[in-house]
Amino acid sequence: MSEVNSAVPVHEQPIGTTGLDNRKLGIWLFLATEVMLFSALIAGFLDMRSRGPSGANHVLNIPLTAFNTWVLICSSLMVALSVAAIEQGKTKRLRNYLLLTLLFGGTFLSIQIFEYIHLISSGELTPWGSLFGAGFYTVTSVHGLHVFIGLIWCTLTIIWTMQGKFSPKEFMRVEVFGLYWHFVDIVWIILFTIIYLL
Amino acid sequence: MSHQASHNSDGTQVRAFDSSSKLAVILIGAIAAIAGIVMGVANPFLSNAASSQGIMIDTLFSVLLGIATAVFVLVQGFLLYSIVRFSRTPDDESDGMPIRGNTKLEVLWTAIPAIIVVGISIYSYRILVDIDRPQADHIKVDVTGRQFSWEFYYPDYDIKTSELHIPLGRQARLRLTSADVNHAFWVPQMRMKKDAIGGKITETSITGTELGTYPIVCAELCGAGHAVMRSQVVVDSGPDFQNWIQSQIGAKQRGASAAADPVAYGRQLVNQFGCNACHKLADAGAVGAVGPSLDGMGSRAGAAVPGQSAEEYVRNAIVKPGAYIVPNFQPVMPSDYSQRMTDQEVDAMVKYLLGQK
Amino acid sequence: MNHVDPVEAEKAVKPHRYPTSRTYILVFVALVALTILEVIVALIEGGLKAPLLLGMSAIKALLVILFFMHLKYDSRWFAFIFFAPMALVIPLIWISLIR
Amino acid sequence: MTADAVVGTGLIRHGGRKFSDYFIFNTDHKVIGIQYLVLSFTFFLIGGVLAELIRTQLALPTNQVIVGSRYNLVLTLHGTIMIFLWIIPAFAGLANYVIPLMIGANDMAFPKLNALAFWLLIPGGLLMMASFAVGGAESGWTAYPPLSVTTPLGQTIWAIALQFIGFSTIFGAINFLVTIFNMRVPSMGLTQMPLLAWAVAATSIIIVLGTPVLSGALLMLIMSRVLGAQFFTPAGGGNPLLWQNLFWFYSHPAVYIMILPGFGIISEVLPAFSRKPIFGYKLIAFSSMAIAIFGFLVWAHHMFTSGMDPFLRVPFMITSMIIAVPTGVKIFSWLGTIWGGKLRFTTSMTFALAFISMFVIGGLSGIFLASVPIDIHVQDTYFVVAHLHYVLFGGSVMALFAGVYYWFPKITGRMLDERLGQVHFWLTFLGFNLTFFPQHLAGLQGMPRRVFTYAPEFTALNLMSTLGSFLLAIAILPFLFNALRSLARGKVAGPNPWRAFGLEWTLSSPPPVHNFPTPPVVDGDPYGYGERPIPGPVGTPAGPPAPAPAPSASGGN
Repeated sequence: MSEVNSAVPVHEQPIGTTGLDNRKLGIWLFLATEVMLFSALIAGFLDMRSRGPSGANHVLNIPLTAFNTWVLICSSLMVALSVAAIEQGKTKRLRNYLLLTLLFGGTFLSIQIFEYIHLISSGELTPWGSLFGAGFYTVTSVHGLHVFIGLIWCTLTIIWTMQGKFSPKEFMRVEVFGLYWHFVDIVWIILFTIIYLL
Repeated sequence: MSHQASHNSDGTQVRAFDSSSKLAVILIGAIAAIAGIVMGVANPFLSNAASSQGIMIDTLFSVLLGIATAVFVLVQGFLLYSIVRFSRTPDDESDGMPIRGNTKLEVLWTAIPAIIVVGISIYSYRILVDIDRPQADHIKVDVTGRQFSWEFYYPDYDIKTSELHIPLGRQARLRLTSADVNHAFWVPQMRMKKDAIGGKITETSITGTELGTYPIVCAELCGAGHAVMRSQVVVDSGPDFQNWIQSQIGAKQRGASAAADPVAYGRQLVNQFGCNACHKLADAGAVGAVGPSLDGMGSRAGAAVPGQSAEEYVRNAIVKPGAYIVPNFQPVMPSDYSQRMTDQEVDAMVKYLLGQK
Repeated sequence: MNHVDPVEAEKAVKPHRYPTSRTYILVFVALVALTILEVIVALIEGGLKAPLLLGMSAIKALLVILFFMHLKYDSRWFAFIFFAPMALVIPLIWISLIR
Repeated sequence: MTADAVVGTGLIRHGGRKFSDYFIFNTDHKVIGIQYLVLSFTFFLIGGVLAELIRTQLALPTNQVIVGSRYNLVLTLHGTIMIFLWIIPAFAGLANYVIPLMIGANDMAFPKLNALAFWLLIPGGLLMMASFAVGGAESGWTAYPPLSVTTPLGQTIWAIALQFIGFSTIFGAINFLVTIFNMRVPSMGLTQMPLLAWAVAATSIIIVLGTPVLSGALLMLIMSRVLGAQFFTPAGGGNPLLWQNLFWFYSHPAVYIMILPGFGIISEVLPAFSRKPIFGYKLIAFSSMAIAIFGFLVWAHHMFTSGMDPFLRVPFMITSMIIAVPTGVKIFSWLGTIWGGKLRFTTSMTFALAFISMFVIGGLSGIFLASVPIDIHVQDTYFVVAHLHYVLFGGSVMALFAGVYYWFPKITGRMLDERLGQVHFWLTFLGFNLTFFPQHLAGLQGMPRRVFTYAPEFTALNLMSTLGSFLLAIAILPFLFNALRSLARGKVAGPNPWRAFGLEWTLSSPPPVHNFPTPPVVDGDPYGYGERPIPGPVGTPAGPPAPAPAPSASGGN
């Protein structure tokens, strides 16, 4: 009975014909779609930026965002360390690193929301007010949404950790989450440069 | 590509090409070549072009049509021949020839099409350069598309019209833009088309080669009235064109000195603002069928909408066309006449229309 | 791409060649240092500013990809999947910048 | 149900055992395939009704059936539904059903993601219908701004619906790629894969790289409509061409998303009914990949008259011309496949042959459109409408029907009636040509597309077209009747009614819930006609071909 109802086919193996893990192959393909999504958004942003007045990004708070970039890099480090931890079978450490990821990610998102509220309520930069604003809010909000989804994913990974689902032999879900999270970090590294610094 | 031995299951040697299929190949090829040449020369799909650019495009079209017809006949010919020749006899359960490929053939039918399309590209490029080439003595026209009418402005003469006039044999350089959404300026008989896009100027040119009147069509979906966004281009002889220019300048001056002859002025406004494109009005020679007829407006305007005087009704119909829609018609009339027309012009138009009994 | 490199497959099955925590921390330090450098470069004006900034952020992105995401240690397939789209990104961004 | 409670999966099931299993979140690729097919076919009927509305209005230039913005709404929804809710998901459904079977897998790589991809179509489809009810999606399926920024509320709902559908196809494509490259039985090398698998892989690559760009563009459109962002509005300094670039960066490759699986199906059907191996396997497989990659370098040929940089038109013209070569290669290879065969004119085969015949016309008119000077004349005219319908109806839909007639016995275990099938085919073929061929002429002679009225001289051509479309509407009835009747009373098919190669034919019809009890062994590509014996049903050794259950009455000739 349980065999019939199980969602896993009888001889399914995560390691497939090419010797790679399905889930890892899947997440990398997903990241390829994300590359294209952000490229389209960045193309739109650059177009808008080149049409608006130069120096439109001077209203942005660079020290605060540089701090925020540091926060996100820290969260990435935590995820990398969490993978190293589970490789050695240290489940508790894995959990702690993931909790720290949650903390750093949450801080990043809070600062971003704070930045939004400040910019919109002061009227310095709005999505409808200028071309730069349109591009800025579209790109950064999609990134923010990705961070938010990452936080949910991280929470799930913590729950799975506490349920004892991971071991040095089987921690693909941690790796897959990590790949997603690092990618979100990379996007921010690029965005910080082309939106805030250039 | 692995070459399997071409043996049938019973061991007899089979060949992909016997003498009758060789004959068929030659026959299909010959028919394809003849059909291609005939179609290319006759080009039955396009009537004569009315512009020098159109003539060049038609030549290119004929060449492509010839090539396309030949390829078409070739493929359909082989398809039909195979269907007839290789259909299974009712009880035959055996398999066909186990041929997996033929490297020579495959190289050939990759290379030949590639050469053909590259050739077409080069030829197309040369035509493209020719049709885009500006002429020294061209006349300039600024074209503005708006929902749902065309406006033509001649910067050299400072006149604005709703109908395009160009002199025979002289290139007209059109600079297009849009006051609202995207439009596309197209004169089918002249084969030329260009989008009119807000915030930027696009350019195209037409050189009339035959006297006559040709429709201008909007080819980019621009809203409810897209289908009826039309005007026309008139190719005049040189003297006729000059006369027309003078009459337009004269009409403009008369308009500036206001209603010396209110009827003539009204008539002029009807044509200047493009009312004639959609409405019928015998007095002004307008035959549009998209909007309600304006004939006899003066005698029925008073009863059209309860509570509105005849004058209020006509004025509203011009400046707020969406407020009341005549039954069986669509709300497609441009709503920006209150901005495009001066108060004076609206007054004159109302007066003129009320005079149509 | 017709057959699977056995070494490649071996790597994928036993992903225990990942870097140690020490490497991660070194990468982290480099990332932070580059960020600080970027902010400093952003303050100065000059023709070199844009290429410098873009170069530094590209290096940062590469560091994360190669070490945090293990692309340096993992199957080449993943690198191919991730970097191949970049070839398409170039015309896309370039086209939208032309007037 | 009790077992479900035990594993704690609630509504999640695997495998279809009873009717209601097809209405829940089921993770079996075969169930999901059928769900896709039925849903997309429903939308085909809806899109068809809209098409008939359009043709009724256009029968005469003075008709007042649907005019103005209502006409624009109908044509927008017709295009969007047919592309995003019929052709793409219908191919996804067919591939979902047969691809795992063809490569010897027991399911897709990610069964739950597979189900999720399908179920995302439900909100997508419902929102699409809601946008129709609300009204406002009146700017064509291309939704060019600024018009699409100023249209009423329905346009926003339309854009959100497309986002859902976009996620659905992206998840589906990732799943297909992982499945095809990683779930093959170990004995099946890449060049022993069925060509449909190559085609679906190429399609999925396009989706993975293209669809996110559409998502990004749609997001900008939604931002513009909801928050007043000025991306595309010239009045605010924005750039209407940005949308066109991003849109066509996805939507031209999307044309190949809609045709490549069709190519794959034809490559399966022709060998089986010609009793010959496919001609030039490697070239066909390679050309699919070439199309997938080259497809991304041609998008601006939709913008030759748009005011893009005039010189840039030239490289785009050349790439657009060159992409015709891999397509032509396929056509020639198919002709090589049937040459010297023992052709059997089953309905599936007739649809496949008609596909070649009709697709050639669409391909050739594509060459005209790729040539910039001719495109200047015919861009945005009925010539384009004719071209795209020859490619998408004469191409994709014909291929889809070839595939449905081919795999229906596998999916349901019962044969479709061949006589009704032939009626369906001939009505479709005649109706299709009567509808769309005259449109070439109308376009060349000056009729723009997306108009509810036209100059009186086009009346004869349009009337012909409308009559043809009524014929097409009638043509679908014998198919519907046939499918429903055969489900209940069709002749029992047996595992391999066509005596075809391919792993799917070694299984019972319909296949067991978990497909292959033991991993099958592959000894060559599935086109070994005339070379090796047809493999017997699973568990039996390959032997002499089983006597064919003759494909019913009028099947042969």
